[in-house]
Amino acid sequence: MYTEKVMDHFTNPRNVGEIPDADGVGEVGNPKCGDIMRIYLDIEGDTIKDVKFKTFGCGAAVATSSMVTEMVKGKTITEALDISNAAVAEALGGLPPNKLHCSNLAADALHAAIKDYYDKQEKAKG
Amino acid sequence: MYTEKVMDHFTNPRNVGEIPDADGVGEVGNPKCGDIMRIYLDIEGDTIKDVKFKTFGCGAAVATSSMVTEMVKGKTITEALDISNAAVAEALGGLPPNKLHCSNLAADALHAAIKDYYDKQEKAKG
Amino acid sequence: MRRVYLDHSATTPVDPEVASLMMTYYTEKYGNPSSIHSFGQEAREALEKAREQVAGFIGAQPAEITFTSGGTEADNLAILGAAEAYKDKGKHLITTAVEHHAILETFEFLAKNGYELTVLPVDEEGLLSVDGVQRAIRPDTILLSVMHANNEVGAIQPVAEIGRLAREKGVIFHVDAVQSLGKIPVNVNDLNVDMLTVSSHKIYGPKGVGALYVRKGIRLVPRVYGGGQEKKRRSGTENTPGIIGFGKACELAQARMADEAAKLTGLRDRLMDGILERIDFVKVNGPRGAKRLPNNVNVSVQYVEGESLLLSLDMVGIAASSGSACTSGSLDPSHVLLAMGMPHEIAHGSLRFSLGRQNTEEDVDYVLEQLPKIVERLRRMSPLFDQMQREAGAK
Amino acid sequence: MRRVYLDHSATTPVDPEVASLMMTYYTEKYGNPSSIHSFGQEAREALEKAREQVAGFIGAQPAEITFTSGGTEADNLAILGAAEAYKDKGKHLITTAVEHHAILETFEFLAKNGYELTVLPVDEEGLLSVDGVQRAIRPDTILLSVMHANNEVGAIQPVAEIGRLAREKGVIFHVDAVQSLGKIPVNVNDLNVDMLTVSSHKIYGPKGVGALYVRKGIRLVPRVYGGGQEKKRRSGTENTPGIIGFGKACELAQARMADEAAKLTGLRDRLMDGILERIDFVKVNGPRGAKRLPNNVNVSVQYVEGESLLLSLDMVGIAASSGSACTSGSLDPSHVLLAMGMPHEIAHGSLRFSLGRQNTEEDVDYVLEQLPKIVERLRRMSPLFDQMQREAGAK
Ligand SMILES: Cc1ncc(COP(=O)(O)O)c(C=O)c1O
Ligand SMILES: Cc1ncc(COP(=O)(O)O)c(C=O)c1O
Repeated sequence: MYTEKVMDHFTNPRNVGEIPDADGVGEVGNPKCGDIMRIYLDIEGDTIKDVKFKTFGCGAAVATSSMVTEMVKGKTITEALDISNAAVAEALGGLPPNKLHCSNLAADALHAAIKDYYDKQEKAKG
Repeated sequence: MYTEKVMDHFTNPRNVGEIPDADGVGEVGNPKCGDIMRIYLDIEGDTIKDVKFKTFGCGAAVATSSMVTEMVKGKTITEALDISNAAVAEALGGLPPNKLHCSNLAADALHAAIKDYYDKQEKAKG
Repeated sequence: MRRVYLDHSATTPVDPEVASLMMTYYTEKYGNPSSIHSFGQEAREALEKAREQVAGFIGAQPAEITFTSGGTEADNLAILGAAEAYKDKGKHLITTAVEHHAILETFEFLAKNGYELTVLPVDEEGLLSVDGVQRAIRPDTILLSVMHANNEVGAIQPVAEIGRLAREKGVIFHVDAVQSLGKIPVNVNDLNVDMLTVSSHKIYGPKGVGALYVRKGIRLVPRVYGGGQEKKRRSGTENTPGIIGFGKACELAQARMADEAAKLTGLRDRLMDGILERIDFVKVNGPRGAKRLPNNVNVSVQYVEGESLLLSLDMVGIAASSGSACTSGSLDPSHVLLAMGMPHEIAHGSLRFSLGRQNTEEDVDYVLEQLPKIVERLRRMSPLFDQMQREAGAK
Repeated sequence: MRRVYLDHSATTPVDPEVASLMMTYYTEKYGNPSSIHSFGQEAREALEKAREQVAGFIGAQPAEITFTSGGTEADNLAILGAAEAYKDKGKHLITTAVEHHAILETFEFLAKNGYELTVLPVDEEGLLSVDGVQRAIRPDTILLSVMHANNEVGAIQPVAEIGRLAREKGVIFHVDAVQSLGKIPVNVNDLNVDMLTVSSHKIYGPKGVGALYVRKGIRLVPRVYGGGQEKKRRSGTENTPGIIGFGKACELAQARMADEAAKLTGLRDRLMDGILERIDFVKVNGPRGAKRLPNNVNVSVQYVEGESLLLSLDMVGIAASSGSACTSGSLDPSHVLLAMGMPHEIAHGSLRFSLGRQNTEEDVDYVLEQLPKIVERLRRMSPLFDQMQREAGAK
């Protein structure tokens, strides 16, 4: 069903946890649908210095969360905004068709966290 | 499918053949239906002294023909008229349901042969 | 790695005795039972013996058994065949919200094609109310279908009482006994049923074989046309090895049922109690005690998702199933759990262990050793668990 | 006693390699392919491999294969499923007089339910005329079904040409290839078909398994509702061991077909010529040479009845079949022989030998030794033979 890479990220998820006082936090999904992903960002200048996640969801949800944190760590925000859900799925060697829509939201969570970061910046400026 | 008795009568049919100048000959069935039975009677006084048959048809048709000749040999005409198709089937230990109507006509052939005998008597008298 | 199969409600291994009997009919006694030669006749005899075995197991006459390709086909034949045969009598149908999809989808097809359908609710244990059935029956009701035991939560319905009611009211009563057969007594007369579905691969027989019991006198319009096999109710060359295997599986189940049920009940309660003891925030789904199938354990593990549980269990060799939407490719979790009033988020974390003939106490203890670790690991990852703890801490 | 099985068109033994593979999936890898644990996934993988094997054998894509419980169900799904899906386009259907009952009865059901049916005649060899098909197609024709090779007389229809015609006219073309598969090349593209039926138990696979090829883009309304297996085309827990066996049987047949066809053709002609040489008043039914299946021998033995022949052959260990009404429980002999213009009385005496993988020259010679004695014995008992001889003598 799942590729080896998916199972690897599910079994040994990278960057599980939270960042206290994170610069940006993004959450997508809802428990009714069986998937919630929350991503925490630690940003210095333009660079994502650290990233952590917490996910409630199926194997694909956990694996995409883990994968997106790996993809984004050390990258600039601009690079991070370029990462799509499809790119995450691809990096995992693909996902079963029925997982492509509902459990493949990790990039959305990442983008939500970046948006949160910007919102906080605005406020701080404001 | 068939009882042992049916198979015995099919494999070793009794009284196959014809009686030249028989006192009575009866035939039922038709080749379109796949069954024809012809019965020959040799009658002395009231008694069936000899009986032979020829049959084109399935296993049940052959076995019932053979069985009816056994049942009737040495019997009086009155006794012979009492033999029904059902009695023949019963004497064979039963027949498959789908054989009960179309291939179980041996008693009819016997009765036709007796009728032929009476007809000939009438004519001889007439 | 240790492999512990705990998904017997999904399917069972074929009993070795059954399998070796089938082999003979695949490779040696392979005749077509419609053939009149001895190859055909030896297959025919074995087929009719199997019909007696199946009939004998459920208290029916052999002539009342129609073999099909499985429980799903039997359910379809019962519902669609009777709805068509009795459409002049009425067009109202009744079933329950917790039926298998083979029943629900079939009724929904009819509901879209000129029939009226009442779907009865269940209580929070998954049980039907006999009163509710009584109230639903109308003068134009022709067919009522209620499962004997639920495949997800193991709830055993009061089928005998419902059957009495249906008979009084002149409504044809169909029962899906796929999950109860071999686990609790199933007798068509005691249960007052007119039609009853059974499936071979749930009782250590082969997949692809089932049967529909149809009480003498009940009419059915066939769904498959052809050579007129199975008394014209179901055309197609008979799957003789499969049917013979099913017959044998019935014979074995009949002989072993009492002992097995006792053993399974013990394992079931050990597993259920053990989980409740070892893991917090766990809810048992379905009734406890005698109203539950002896082999069914179903729990909701809060704050984690079912598929993650299954994958994690599988990685340590344990095979189970879940009512999570993520295991089915649909968006909603199990219609059974929802019908029992369970919130979506809890239904997503449901876990079913269905025990079988081969399972041992060691198997159960292995699950009790592994599952808490898995749940802990997933909860550590879960933003919901997090949140709950924070909220609890804030209080 | 020597046992010679010559009824391979009725059914075949399961190849030992196929059977032993199936055993593994009955007793060890028994998971439900819908389950996400490893028991389920290993079954799923094997199931999809089987789909590739079946698809590969007929030049299709795996996604175009729907597994069913046999040829009969596949025929029903094709005809009823397409008739329903395309009813808004038209209600005219075409088939031939020599189809299997799984096709004919299904079309007749539709003809009684609002569709119009044209049944095409055949010539005295059982062959269809392409011109006749062309003339039958109307603007409101939605579906045309023609068998590839006839199960009784082995006649191979000009399916590729008919397919070309159907495609030109925009008519969906279904082919029943149950008897041709494994004996002559069957390729869905070469034959220009939209749907094609195959059955496992005719090619040394298990009974109770078949498949329908449905070209991508063709719509079908399902006949069985439930769990949504087989891409919602055919619900019901998949018969994985059976399907896996069918896949393996296709692989074996593909590898062996060329050699086997050559061998069978030799045996076929040896048997047919030998019968004609040794027995008077015998007529070959169906075409000779390349238009006949390599394994089919069908003769009418005049003045004797088919069931008597079969029983007598069976008593010396030879299994054959007949188009006699007496073997079917109906009153009319084979509809195929009648459609070929054969008089009833001759059709009753028809005899089919269908050769298979295990048969040898010795088998054929054994039939040639036994059959003349049997015919002689039955003719001695036959009032028709009698009469014929008397009439001949009188001339
Ligand atoms: C209650 C119930 N009904 C029907 C079915 C369908 O039976 P089958 O798997 O034989 O198609 C199942 C099992 O899948 C079931 O649990
Ligand atoms: C031409 C043809 N079509 C369909 C069928 C039916 O297939 P099955 O026996 O798998 O139901 C058969 C064999 O019985 C056949 O010979």
